[in-house]
Amino acid sequence: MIDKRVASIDEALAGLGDGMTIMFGGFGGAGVPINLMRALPGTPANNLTIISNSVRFLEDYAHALFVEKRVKHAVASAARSRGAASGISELQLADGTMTLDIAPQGSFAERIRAGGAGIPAFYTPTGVGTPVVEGKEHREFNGRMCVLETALTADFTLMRADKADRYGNLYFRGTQGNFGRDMAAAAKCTVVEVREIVDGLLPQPEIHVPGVFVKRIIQLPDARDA
Amino acid sequence: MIDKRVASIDEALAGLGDGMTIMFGGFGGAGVPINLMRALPGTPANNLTIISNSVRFLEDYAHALFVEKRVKHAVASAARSRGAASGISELQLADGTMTLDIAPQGSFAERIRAGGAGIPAFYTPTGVGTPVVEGKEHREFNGRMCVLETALTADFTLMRADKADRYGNLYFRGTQGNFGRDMAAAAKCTVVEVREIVDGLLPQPEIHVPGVFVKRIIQLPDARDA
Amino acid sequence: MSYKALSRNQIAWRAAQDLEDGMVVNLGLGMPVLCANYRPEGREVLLQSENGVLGVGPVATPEQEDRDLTDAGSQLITLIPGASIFSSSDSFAMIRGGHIDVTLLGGFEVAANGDLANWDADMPGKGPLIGGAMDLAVGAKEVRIMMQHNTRDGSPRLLEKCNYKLTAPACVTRVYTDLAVVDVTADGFVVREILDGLSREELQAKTGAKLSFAPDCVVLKTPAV
Amino acid sequence: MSYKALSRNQIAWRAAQDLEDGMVVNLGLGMPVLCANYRPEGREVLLQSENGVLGVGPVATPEQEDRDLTDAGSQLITLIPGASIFSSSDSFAMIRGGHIDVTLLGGFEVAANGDLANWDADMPGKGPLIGGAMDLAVGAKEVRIMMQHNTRDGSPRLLEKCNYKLTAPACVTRVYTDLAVVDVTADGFVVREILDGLSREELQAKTGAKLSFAPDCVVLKTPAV
Repeated sequence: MIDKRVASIDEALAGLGDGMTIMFGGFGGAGVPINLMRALPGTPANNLTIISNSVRFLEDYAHALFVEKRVKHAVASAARSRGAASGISELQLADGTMTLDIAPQGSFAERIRAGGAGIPAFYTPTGVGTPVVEGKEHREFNGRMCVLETALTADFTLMRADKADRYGNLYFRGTQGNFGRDMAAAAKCTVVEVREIVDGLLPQPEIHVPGVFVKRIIQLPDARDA
Repeated sequence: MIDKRVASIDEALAGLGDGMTIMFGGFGGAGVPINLMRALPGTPANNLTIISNSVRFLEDYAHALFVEKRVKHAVASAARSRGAASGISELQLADGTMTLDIAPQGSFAERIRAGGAGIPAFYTPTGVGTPVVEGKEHREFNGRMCVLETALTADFTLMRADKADRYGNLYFRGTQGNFGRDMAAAAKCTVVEVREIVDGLLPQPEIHVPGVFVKRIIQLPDARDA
Repeated sequence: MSYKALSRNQIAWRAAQDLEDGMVVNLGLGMPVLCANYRPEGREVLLQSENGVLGVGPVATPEQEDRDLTDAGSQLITLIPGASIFSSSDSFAMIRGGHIDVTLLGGFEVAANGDLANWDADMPGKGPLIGGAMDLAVGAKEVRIMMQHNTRDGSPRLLEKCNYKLTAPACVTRVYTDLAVVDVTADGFVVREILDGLSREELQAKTGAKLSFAPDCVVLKTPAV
Repeated sequence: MSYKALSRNQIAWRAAQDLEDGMVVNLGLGMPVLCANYRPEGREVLLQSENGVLGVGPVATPEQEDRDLTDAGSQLITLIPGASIFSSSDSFAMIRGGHIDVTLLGGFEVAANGDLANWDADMPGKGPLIGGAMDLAVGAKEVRIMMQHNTRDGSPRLLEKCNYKLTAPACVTRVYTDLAVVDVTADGFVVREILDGLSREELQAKTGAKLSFAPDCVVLKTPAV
């Protein structure tokens, strides 16, 4: 019997360790795995590469990871804190204890999709003529200059959805999905916190992510501030 | 007001002409635009490149196109007729009046997705070591040999869906979708025959293809043999 | 002569008047999202948001608020009838694939050849933020920029060449500022509309590249918004 | 000694016994789809179909038939509870991305290094048909082949080197034939199970490459199916 439900956050995050790469779903506050992020500093995870659209969300919810300099490298389309003062990850960027692969958001999303889809690399016109693709291979297609971008994969993906079933099938509310489907496919171990694990199995029209991409599901309440 | 409804097949196929590339949705009998295919020989379409998972469907429903040798090139993952005898497209392949780009089905699907997504080319491990990728550029990623595949785009896509609204939003039943979403995005003019054009607009959970990819919709009955 | 520069809302109103019936439009953060409030009546303009929405409706009222329904700027939004939701990779496939008619973006600088700089102003101690701007600048059929004509210290933002890091080269087709509506053409900047009370010489003095004036250059309307 | 070669259904039964609880499996056209009928009870095996289904159920009865619900072989199918439907590009992303545990495919020839030829037998006057086989052979974690041990004229299909055009190099891990179950290892073909009444010498004589026999090589069961 296929049963991907786990009962505790410890079980959900078991196996996280040294030198791993972790992807984080979420955009604009929707689909952010806040409960799992908060538990990260309590795991042995260290020397991490994080892949997250914005570094700020992780800094908000797993601040100690940055205080303890356990994040060595970030791939993101945004690495700016709110307000005028520097955030701790920005201080790490400044003092060189964390490096950053800053990516246009569309290339970021497509690199993750490619990672889950067995596409090792692709060409895109985005970023050409800007410093963010300096040093990357350029090539013209149909008269337009493009740049080679490579796939992103991870050891773990942490994300949030609304509902799941024991197969790991996922249902998203609203715009919760964002990077979730692609990140689920791009990681060896995808862990999803959900508002509700349903009895039985989700009906076909509600399945936004087939369970094959998901390893563990855990029912946890919405952890956003009221 | 956005209104993509057209009243006649003539209107639906207006603009089809010489030297054009046409994509055809459909797989296993689901999502095949039979009505539009049947009307093709009556249009000025000529010197065509067709992009269709299987050449046979078009041969079944637009036989005259092949009799009149109006198809010059095909991109497909299958170009074999039923039974032991040669089909007319197979005779064309043999006598050189039609050329064929035969593609693994996954590369075929991904090339179409790339076409609609602004990705001019990508690398894939599929087909390496076989004659179908001979002459294509090879390159190793992460220790695995891959081949460069280029995007497919078209002047027209013809496809079938179950329901549409005036925005061009589409709803698929069952496995009707197959190549449809990607082909809709990859063509300049996507024409969709549907069982029903709904009053009002489709509800968000039923929209499988956003209307932005669709130019014309026409309500036509299921044309499959009973 | 004296003149009164347009407010942010007035710039947004002006930019919104150019959104035609049936267009698919992506509005960037800042001034561009204000355009949603000024779409001319009777025109169906579909708003796209990079996180994965086509058919963004008005910002949610407190009663409508749903924290799982946001736009790319983290605003809580509503959906119009006929709206669809999809993944971010599908959203950028839509953008990069040329399916967006117009994107309205904020800008730091625009060059006379259409180069755009709008993502990195070299703020000390702050990390970079690209978001979807580079994809929009490359993928949308038209890239229109909304910005103040000058920086706070009076420096021009319309230039021969951008000083800041580029978002994309040669992509901008039109710029809406608080002083003028300026097209980017093969011959450089062409002023289409100029603020009432502002002379051509004054506008040129506030601009870092040569301006031409369209034969049918008119007075920029100052709506009561 | 005398022996009775397995029927197609018996080969399918044997292959199905190796499908473990929780596996995601793609069954190719022909003999492989028969495996769906012989999944051991109590095991949840999810069947994937290339056109875009995960959770293919039994072939539809006349009452269940829905012409808009097919598998990659154009059969009218049903869905099991928990099944999902997606586009073909997403389906091949699933396949190519390594998310399929096992694919069972038909074969023309398998070489001792795992090379597979199963798509083009050079039929005169017939066009080529690749379908999803190349993606499955490259993408699935395990590629298992079901075929007759010999051609109709008695030629071997297990060879040192394939004669037909390859589907993919070095991909096959196990072959089920009407005479044996043979693994492809770094040391070539290793027989795991051999038909009752068939001698090792006879099997070798019917095979076009050197066979080794596993220390625990057992008799191939002949189920009453």
